[in-house]
Amino acid sequence: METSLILQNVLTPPVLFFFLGTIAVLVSSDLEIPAPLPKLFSLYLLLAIGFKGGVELERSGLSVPVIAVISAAIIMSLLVPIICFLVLRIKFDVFNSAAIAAAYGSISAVTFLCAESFLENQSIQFDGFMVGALALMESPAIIVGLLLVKLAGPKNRPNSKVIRFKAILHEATLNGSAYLLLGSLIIGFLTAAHNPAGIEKMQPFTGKLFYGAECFFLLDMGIVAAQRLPSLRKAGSFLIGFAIFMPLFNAFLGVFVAKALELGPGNALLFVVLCASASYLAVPAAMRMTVPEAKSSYYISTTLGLTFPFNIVVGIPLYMGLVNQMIPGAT
Amino acid sequence: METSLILQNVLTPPVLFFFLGTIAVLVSSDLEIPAPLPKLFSLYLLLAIGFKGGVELERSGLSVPVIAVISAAIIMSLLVPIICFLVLRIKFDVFNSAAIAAAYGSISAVTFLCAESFLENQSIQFDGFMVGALALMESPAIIVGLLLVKLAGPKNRPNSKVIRFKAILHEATLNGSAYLLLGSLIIGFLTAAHNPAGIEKMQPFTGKLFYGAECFFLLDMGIVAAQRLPSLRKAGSFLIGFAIFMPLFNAFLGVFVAKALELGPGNALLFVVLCASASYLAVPAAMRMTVPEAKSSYYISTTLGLTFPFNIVVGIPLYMGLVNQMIPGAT
Amino acid sequence: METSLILQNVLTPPVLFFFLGTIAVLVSSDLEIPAPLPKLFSLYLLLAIGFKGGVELERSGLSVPVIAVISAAIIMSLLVPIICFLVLRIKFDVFNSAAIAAAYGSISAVTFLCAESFLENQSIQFDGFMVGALALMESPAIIVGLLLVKLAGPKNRPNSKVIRFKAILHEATLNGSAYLLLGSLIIGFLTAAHNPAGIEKMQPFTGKLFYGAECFFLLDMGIVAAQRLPSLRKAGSFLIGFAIFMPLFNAFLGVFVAKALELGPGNALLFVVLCASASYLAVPAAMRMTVPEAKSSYYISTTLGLTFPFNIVVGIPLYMGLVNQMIPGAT
Amino acid sequence: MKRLDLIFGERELDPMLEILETAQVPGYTVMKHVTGRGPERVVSEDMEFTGLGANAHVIVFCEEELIDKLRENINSILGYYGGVAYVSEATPL
Amino acid sequence: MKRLDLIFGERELDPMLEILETAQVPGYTVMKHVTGRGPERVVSEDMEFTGLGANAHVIVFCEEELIDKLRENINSILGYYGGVAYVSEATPL
Amino acid sequence: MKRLDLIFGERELDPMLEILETAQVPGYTVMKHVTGRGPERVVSEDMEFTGLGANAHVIVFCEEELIDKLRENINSILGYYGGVAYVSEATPL
Ligand SMILES: Nc1ncnc2c1ncn2[C@@H]1O[C@H](COP(=O)(O)O)[C@@H](O)[C@H]1O
Ligand SMILES: Nc1ncnc2c1ncn2[C@@H]1O[C@H](COP(=O)(O)O)[C@@H](O)[C@H]1O
Ligand SMILES: Nc1ncnc2c1ncn2[C@@H]1O[C@H](COP(=O)(O)O)[C@@H](O)[C@H]1O
Ligand code: NA
Ligand code: NA
Ligand code: NA
Repeated sequence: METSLILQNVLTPPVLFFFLGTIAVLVSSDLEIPAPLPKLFSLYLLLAIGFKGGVELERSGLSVPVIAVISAAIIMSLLVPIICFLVLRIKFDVFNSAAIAAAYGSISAVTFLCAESFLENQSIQFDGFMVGALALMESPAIIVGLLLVKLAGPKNRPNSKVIRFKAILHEATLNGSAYLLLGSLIIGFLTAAHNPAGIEKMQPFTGKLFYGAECFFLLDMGIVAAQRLPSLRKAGSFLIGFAIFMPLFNAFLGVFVAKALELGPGNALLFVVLCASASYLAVPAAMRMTVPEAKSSYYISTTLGLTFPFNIVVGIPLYMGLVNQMIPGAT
Repeated sequence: METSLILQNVLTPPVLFFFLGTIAVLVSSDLEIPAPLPKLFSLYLLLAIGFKGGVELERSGLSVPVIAVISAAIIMSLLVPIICFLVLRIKFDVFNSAAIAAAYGSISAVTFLCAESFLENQSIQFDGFMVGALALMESPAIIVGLLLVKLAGPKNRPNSKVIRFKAILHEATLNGSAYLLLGSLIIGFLTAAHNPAGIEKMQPFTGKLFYGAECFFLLDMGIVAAQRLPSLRKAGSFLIGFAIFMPLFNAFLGVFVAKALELGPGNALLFVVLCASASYLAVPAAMRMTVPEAKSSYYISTTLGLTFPFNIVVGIPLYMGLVNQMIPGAT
Repeated sequence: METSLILQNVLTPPVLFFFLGTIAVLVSSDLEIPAPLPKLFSLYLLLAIGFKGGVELERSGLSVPVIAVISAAIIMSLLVPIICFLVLRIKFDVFNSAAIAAAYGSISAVTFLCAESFLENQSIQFDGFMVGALALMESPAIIVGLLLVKLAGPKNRPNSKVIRFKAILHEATLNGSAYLLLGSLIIGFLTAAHNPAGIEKMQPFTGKLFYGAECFFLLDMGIVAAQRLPSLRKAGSFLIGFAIFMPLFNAFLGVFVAKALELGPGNALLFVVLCASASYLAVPAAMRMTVPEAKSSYYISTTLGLTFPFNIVVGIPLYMGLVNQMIPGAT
Repeated sequence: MKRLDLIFGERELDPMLEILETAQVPGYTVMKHVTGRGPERVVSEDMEFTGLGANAHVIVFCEEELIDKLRENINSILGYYGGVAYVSEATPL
Repeated sequence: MKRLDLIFGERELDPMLEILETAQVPGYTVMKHVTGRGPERVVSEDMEFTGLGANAHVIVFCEEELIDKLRENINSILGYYGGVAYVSEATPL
Repeated sequence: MKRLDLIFGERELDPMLEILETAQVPGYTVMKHVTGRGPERVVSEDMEFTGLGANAHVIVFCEEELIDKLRENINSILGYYGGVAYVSEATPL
């Protein structure tokens, strides 16, 4: 059944455009989407996801189950990096292990919205408040990553004076992408509460346009992911294995938590995807600044070059199959 | 009542996104919208405002009241800079006074469209032909500003040979933003007259998308405005006071004219906002070229750093209150 | 009758925005659309044209008449450059003749979509599968151009080692614009076949937005075309004549073929426009790389500075008149 | 050979290039969207969308005598609108 | 006069400019969106949309003694985060 | 140390960087979206969206002997496609 789900997933415009980008690099077409156009789409998607999530959050209200899911998500973003760190230490030093671990504890908004598109495509219902979890999983993972460096790293790190805890916290909570996502969520919430007509008027921009913009952005992501492949090969087979098996493991963890939380299949999938996805926006920015000892090509090429494609192409349908098996009454 | 109007205004997506941008700078988040993306939105908004205005102008026809309003607007754009100049001369030299004065005689298209959004939000009717006034208020203010320099400035200005009157006129009428606004207005007019089906087909782009694009642009404007604050502080308290009280004074002037013209409350508000707003596109471009003796940080930081935020956050609802009180039968 | 068609064509938003851009340059307004914004619209249009074409192609199926049209189009893209080459050799060397000839054998996607807009405006029916022809006419023209250099050019070209046939084929088939157009076409086809709901969700982006984005892009094209005029004048009157009469001649050729294929008036016009238009994306890229001996200002200024404006302003309605006369039952 | 680096407001680009063309420089290179700070003004990235424009950085490789021909006209523009111009040594590869 | 060329990660731009301001340089010019390769990392164009950021190229024209004042602080940043700094001769036009 | 400035068509960037890599330069910096005029062609901003592409400006700081190793290959590309290459002195900060 998973095979059919995978096929159904692959034959949707977002995934097809992702492939189009990937193949462009592999056959060395000169197709390129010059900077800062990817940034435009990236900002747009964060704004739209946040806004829509905020509207839904206001509609569902901050009820006990909503708070429970969000809290569980935050706990996962604290737990996952610690597990990843222990695995990574087998092969890597403290700096690289912590930086990669933080990326896997955090999330990828685009993976999340691919999962939403997948659910819509399958006509499976899910709740908009899951975006609240998305918005709150970036910062904790970053903080755990930096604490791991502090605790496990060499005591007198050269130049470590440069890193003050305040700067870490600042970077963790106020980096551009986390800030825009959370801010748009709050704006969506306030608009839904006080100016419902405003939602209607935002709809063509944040709603209707979304799917197409997602496709355009995934075209670029396909290019970018494929460009990471050479440095991924250099990074070695341990990291390649990690970039595929760790998401699977995190997805397993996520399914158990989702089951414990009694989430419906749609929300369960989104929860699992949050656990299984890895950050290529907020975390690399924070790690570059606070742990420059780590090789940026490691954490960028694993998250963007392998885990991201894996998740959006086969991961999401695979996790759906998992959810269907583990959560009774899902199908 | 104004307080409730202000609150209603603040809790709309455009103003909230403006705040999101402002706060990003204040908490030093690294959120940024790299060039030339703001230019994309700025061009888009001018094109869409102009096109829609032209369509409305064709529908309402160039009747006597329409011509009266537009003429009154042009007269205001000649009068306001002279008043501003006299006030500014208390503290500033001729060059800076003239440059700032020209900015306040001219208009801000984004403030205008925030006023339109406000009216739509309040379900108050207004006419699209007001955009005609918007399009024709930029050039006169620039010309007055430059005449003030010629008349009040030192007789033998060094290098003044560089400034020929033809160049001034050219800059005043053909600068990119004025040209695009007026050109799109004419295109809208012609399309409405000869190809009504074309309007329908433009609608998703110039109509539906507009509100969301406005929000995105205001996010950037919030960032830009907040970045102007340090140089505003350096500019001193006289200029800070000017940037708030002058719009209020100009708004008062505008209300009287609107009353004399017997405008309805919606059109009256738009007229007032045209008087009270200040330019940060066309005028700075012209002043930079023709009056380089003026400090650009003065006219940019006042218009963009203070008058613009003041107008879109508290000014518009305040002026609405004023209109409601002064114009009988408004509410 | 053609005059009225021309007037009807001129008074549509896309053509009016094209004029607005052209006039901006002629009156030296400083209106500009900075890079990479034109690239954004260019990528968007290719993606949207391709996607919609693919959807239509799937709907109509790869029937015999469809294959016949597409084959005829490919043959025209092989034949036209040879004729152009012979004409150009009167005045130019082999390199320049081949490069310009290749451009005229290939197509301009924007001219094609202006023709589609024209047909929609005239309520004349046409088939989406014509995009298939569009997508397949770029590569053959490039290959013919390069073969002409090989065959007619000096036997021991200096540095000619640099040009390998593989590189030519690569450039001809995998240049960014051809790749994106064809790729999006395939994606549209696959989506229509396997995920019809996906088409619905793409519609606001690839469908609704299209007309407005086309107008914005044509504003830029107007600027770019007008900027080419000085170098066009330098290029001399032979090339100026060529840039207008060659498309007319190719259009004539095209009408005969369309008649032979028994195309309806809509499809016939599109076929003619494919023959009459010249490339300014794929072909210049390929020629710059493989025939650097040719002056790029020649092939860019003729295609972009003259043939393109000629086609979208008077060419399309003229060709429509031609089709109406030549193809029985067309009106 | 000499290398001339000019940095000034984007809006003065056209007259500056005209000066270069009039003096018949063999070529020039232009980088736009440049920001910076001089003795007078801060030019930041958001200047680009306001009417002020960012800076342009122009590089000219040319013979020493051309530099002398250019000096007066360039300094007249820079003196009025702001900006800097520096000359250094350069050898063709 | 000297010309100082600094090339380093865009994300270190603010502290770098602070160093320049503190030393009271007469001005500086910034080019962003620069890519490249150094001994450690490849910086490609798509870094811009990920959190990593591209490089910045900063040019400072100033007196020799200012260069000496700047050396230590600049090298401390470059040593930690990567990047290069080179000095050459330049004469005002 | 030497500073090498290369300015040429963006579309030749990949082969040019390959030449630099083969010669094992310690690093390089790339600025794209550069325009200009040379003896042959005007490269304007709108070239970027047509297939022609704008120019790239590449800077390499390296030892003198590397410059000698690079000369022939670079000049072969520049000779065929156009562009300029200049060398000047530079001292690490
Ligand atoms: N000493 C300097 N070093 C490098 N760039 C400078 C220097 N002074 C001025 N600039 C550049 O020249 C531009 C215009 O300077 P200004 O003279 O303030 O109008 C600034 O924005 C800087 O980009
Ligand atoms: N030898 C060099 N020549 C020119 N640019 C260099 C050189 N080495 C490093 N860079 C630039 O400095 C940036 C940072 O280098 P790094 O972090 O030291 O690897 C690179 O991305 C290049 O843009
Ligand atoms: N003398 C020069 N000084 C500065 N840049 C130049 C010069 N000559 C050529 N260039 C640059 O090199 C590019 C290619 O030149 P070309 O040799 O005409 O193909 C031009 O577009 C300019 O950017
Ligand atoms: Na995760
Ligand atoms: Na005003
Ligand atoms: Na053709």
